[in-house]
Amino acid sequence: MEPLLTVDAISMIFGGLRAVDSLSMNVMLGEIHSLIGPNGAGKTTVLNVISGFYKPTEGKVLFDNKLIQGSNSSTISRAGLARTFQNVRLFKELTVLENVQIGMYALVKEGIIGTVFHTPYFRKVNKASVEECMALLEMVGLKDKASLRARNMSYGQQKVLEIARALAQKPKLLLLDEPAAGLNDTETFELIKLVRQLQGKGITVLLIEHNMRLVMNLSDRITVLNFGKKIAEGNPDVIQNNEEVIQAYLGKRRAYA
Amino acid sequence: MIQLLISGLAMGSIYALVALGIVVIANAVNVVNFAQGENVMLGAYVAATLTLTLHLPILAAYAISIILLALYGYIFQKVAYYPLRKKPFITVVVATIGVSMFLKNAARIVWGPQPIYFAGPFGESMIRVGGVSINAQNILIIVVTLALVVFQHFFFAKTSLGRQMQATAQDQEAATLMGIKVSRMIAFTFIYSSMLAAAAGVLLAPIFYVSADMGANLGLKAFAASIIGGFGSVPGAILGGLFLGVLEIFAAAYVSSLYKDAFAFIVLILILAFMPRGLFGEKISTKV
Amino acid sequence: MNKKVLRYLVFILLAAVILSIPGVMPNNYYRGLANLSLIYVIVALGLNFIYGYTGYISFAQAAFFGIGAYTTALLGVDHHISFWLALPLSGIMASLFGVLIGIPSLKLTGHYLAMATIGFGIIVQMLMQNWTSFTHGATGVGNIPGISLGGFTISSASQYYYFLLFFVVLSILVTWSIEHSNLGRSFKAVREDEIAAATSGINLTFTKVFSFALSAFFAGIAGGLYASMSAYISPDTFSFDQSIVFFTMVLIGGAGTMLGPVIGAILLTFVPELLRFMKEYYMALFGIGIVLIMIFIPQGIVNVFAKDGQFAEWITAKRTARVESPQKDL
Amino acid sequence: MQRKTVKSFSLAIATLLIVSLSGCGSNGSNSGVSADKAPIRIGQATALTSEYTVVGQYLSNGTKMAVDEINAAGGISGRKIQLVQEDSANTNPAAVNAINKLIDSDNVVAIMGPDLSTQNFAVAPIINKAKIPFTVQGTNAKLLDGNSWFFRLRPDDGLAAKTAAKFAIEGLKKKKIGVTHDSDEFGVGGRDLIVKAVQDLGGTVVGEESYNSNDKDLTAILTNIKNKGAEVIIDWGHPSQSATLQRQNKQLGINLPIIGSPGMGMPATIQLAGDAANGTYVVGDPVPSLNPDPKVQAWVKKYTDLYKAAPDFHSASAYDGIYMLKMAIEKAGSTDATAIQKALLTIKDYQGMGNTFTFTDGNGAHMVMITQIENGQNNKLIQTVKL
Repeated sequence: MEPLLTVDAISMIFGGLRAVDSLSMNVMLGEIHSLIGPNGAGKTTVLNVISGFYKPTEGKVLFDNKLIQGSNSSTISRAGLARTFQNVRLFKELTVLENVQIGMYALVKEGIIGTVFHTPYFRKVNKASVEECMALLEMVGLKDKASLRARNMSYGQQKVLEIARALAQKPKLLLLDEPAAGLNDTETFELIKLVRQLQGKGITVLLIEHNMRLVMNLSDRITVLNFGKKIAEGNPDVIQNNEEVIQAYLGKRRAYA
Repeated sequence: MIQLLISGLAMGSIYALVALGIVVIANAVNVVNFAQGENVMLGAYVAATLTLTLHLPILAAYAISIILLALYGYIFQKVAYYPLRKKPFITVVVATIGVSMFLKNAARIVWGPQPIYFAGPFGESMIRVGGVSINAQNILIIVVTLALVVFQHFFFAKTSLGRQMQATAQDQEAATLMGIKVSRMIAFTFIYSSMLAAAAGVLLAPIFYVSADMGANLGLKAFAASIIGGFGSVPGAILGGLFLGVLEIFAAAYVSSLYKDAFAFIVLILILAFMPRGLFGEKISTKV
Repeated sequence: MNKKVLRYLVFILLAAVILSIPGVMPNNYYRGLANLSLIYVIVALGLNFIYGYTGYISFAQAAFFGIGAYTTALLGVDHHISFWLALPLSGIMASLFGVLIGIPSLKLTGHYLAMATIGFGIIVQMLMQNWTSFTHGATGVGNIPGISLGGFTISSASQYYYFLLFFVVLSILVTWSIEHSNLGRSFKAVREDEIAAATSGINLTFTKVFSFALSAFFAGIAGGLYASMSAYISPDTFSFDQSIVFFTMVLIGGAGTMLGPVIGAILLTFVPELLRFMKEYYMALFGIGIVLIMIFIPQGIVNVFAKDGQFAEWITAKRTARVESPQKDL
Repeated sequence: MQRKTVKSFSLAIATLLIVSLSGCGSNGSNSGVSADKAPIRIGQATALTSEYTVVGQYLSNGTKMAVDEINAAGGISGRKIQLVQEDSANTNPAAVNAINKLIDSDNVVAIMGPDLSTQNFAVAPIINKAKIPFTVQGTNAKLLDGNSWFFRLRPDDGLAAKTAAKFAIEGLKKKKIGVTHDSDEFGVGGRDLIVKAVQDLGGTVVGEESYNSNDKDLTAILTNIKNKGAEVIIDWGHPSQSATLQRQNKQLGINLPIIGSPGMGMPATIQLAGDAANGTYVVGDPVPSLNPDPKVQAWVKKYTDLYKAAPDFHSASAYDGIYMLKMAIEKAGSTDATAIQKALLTIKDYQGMGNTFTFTDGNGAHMVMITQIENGQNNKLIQTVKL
């Protein structure tokens, strides 16, 4: 299994603060890889570096063996790397369907002439893309809400809609930034089922999450981050019993003894 | 040469004064007051009426017109800004444009279309320095502007009102938590900005003639100056204004007087394209 | 009488009213106004792309309008190129300038973009005024050839009305089809949330510049039509104040909708003329009118009635006052 | 803002729209009085708003005064004159709308045109198509080419510019001439004529500087002209810039003699320039208050009493314009446009308040005055030039 994504000794320094300190990790093709760590460990910063918001101060990022660090987010997304956001970023005023259609923007070639004159070619391409989006909505259980405004969806529905939009990009790698945050138990259970389904479809997932039940249940491998440094990596049971990881989360055990 | 420099600096000081008026409001309420040019015109007209029709001594006329403009600033804030404070900035900007249209035409109705001339405190007198004659009024403008800048620095740094206004400008939520009456501070900011405009208007009248259209592109130029200097920064507004004033005069003399106004905006677009922080602005960016 | 037939009937009625307007108008003065309002509708529809859909402010619309007018005028007068070739060139010329102003403005937001477009507008007007050898300078360009198609030359105001109506209907159809396409959605995505748009694969540079160029193209075509219809143009018409009027048309009518700019353009062409009897007071009232409208219906007429108007929510969304940085870190 | 007030306010705007559209139908028809007794409607497009209102008021006062006098004396062959005024402001679309309204909606018989030459150019196609007599205030020489319906009430720039150049070289005996002018079409037209006239008379134009119509600071221009060795400045611009030129000419100690375009002699410009105006020469329309003819002096007194301000050549030419229209309508015996046009062309040596008029073609006024401003009054007559 060769790595789909390789993060090679990247560091991100914000004016003296080393948010990420020469982190190296890789995500294997087809695996569900989790990145965990206490708040402020630099998880989201790593995600932002990978998805092109920040140019890392040092280090390289390879995706599908192509160097992507520093290129802008839309090029990275077209290369097949989709992401969701910690605090949902949907196009609130557009309909649910339109949100997903925008995800598919780069894959649907309507052409200038088609767009202006709605030629038969345009209608065919448009119809096909609508059907695909509806299928995605069905997968995430939002099919009946297609024409409603994203703003009117519940928080859980918005989270899932954002995943649908990311899926519309037919990504090779899906970055999920705390997808379970704010979900109730049934919604979390649905989420686990959905991510399993995605893995079945051959989509590699990099997951940032605090909900340990979700992480331990879903992840093939876990990387633990603390103060921007990698302190552990391996499969779930190794991580569960790793002394350093427990300390990072629960603080010094001996301090209470 | 020196003549050009002096009149350039004088014009620059006017731009600086007006730019300061714009920046002060922009920092406090994140809105650009496109009617600032017309405020200057209003200040000039009030001073002209006081001296010419009511025959008040010049300095009294200056003081009264500045106070009247302060009152006007309060009313302007209540009418044009307050009902719109929650609205996006474009709505407020267009509202100020509406106000400037109203002021321009109302002034023409009240004071008539004829431009008025009223001499500055030094009247026509020129200062002969080594074969170069400099208009006394220009010197007055530069001196008064420097004085105002120094006053503003102490006012904002030392006095409690000044500090409260600065706090409101930086962060309205935090300011309310500190017990500062934010809406009162915003009112003071508008009042202060109108007083600056009055000062500019009064100083400018002898050079510009008082007319309904004197403020028209003065507001735009001053806004451009504040961006060139670095929008949001007080020193930026002042230095940007002076820079623009001198640039214009020399461009007019040595390149072509026709395109004088165009230079101001060409420099503006270059600055916006390559150095949006402006010459003296500090780096401000929003986190993702 | 199901909904579809009802809507069809309303459409027919509306078409009948619009087609009968030249007949209803008592004289050429009002037909002339109707023609002018049709031209302004095209400009407003163009401006709607960059402001209504993409959420970016442009005070340069009068400059694009002028560039289009001068292209047709100069091609016609100096090089005797027929109207039918000159018109598309006017659109293209204007959109080239649209790209020119679009690129530096990519990084700008809010006041800075507004100021850049104002600066651009003033520079263009100054060039028109002073580059006498090329633009005939301040004297303007006279006796611009009219519009003729196979021997038949458009002369009367009514003929112009139907000719312009064709272009307005065309512009509305193009606006409708773009709005219901990926491109249209990508504009709105940029308006809603640039960062999310970028991560969804939308190339922000292309989308913003294209939106600028598109709004400039509409204004350029309208400029070409204006020049041929009025036979004389001069620099002072394409001023910053005119850009403000165009912007207010879209704002009052209702940005982000198709009908808004149309209503705004018609309203702001007729109302000042009808306030004419108030002589010197009407401009002052016009100023107050703008302030009142900004206070009561900032989202514009159409959005008041279209309760779930997409733009309505965006513009009335509560905003915390903070100093926007001149540059969003993308 | 509750939804209700928002809804009602926009309903008001919508009704305004409907009113505006239906409003067109009502005022189109004119009163039902039979044709021969109906008042003769004469239109005037003049600047009631914008910075050109200064000139607009002079024109409007002169016209109203003439109309009231004629109506008091029984009107034109028994029919009263009804003056219809429309605001032409300062832009071309405003002038075009005003003229269209006068022709189509107010159905006037003749139109008194605005002062700005650019606006006259803009409305020329409409006037030619509507075939209606149109008196012109704009002085640009090229204005009459191809506009047979234009009747200019003031000397055209060609005459004034040649006289100014001639006076500079022969009158003031100066060889090196500096020309300053507004960048608008009035200034540019004037400059071209002056440069040509100076070259024909053997002088040399050492410097040409132009300024925009809202420029405030002309120090750069004046220093340039001075450094190029000009001995006299001929200025062709509008009131406030001409005043600034004179003021800064004195302030900067350049003190070159200045010969100005007609606008320089207007009371408004003199008041603006203050004592810097003294000594400036003005080439322009004959100044009413300087005209020795007692009839003119009586008229000046009557105008000053009526409007509490001295008349200038604009009010004189507007006043003469109405009287000549009256003569033409009476001579033609009808209000038919072509008849009026023919009748106007027969006017010969009509002694008006502002000029003596002979309309062989569109150019009626052939008299120009060179005057000098002394202690705030443009009243020192140097020379009257008759062509």
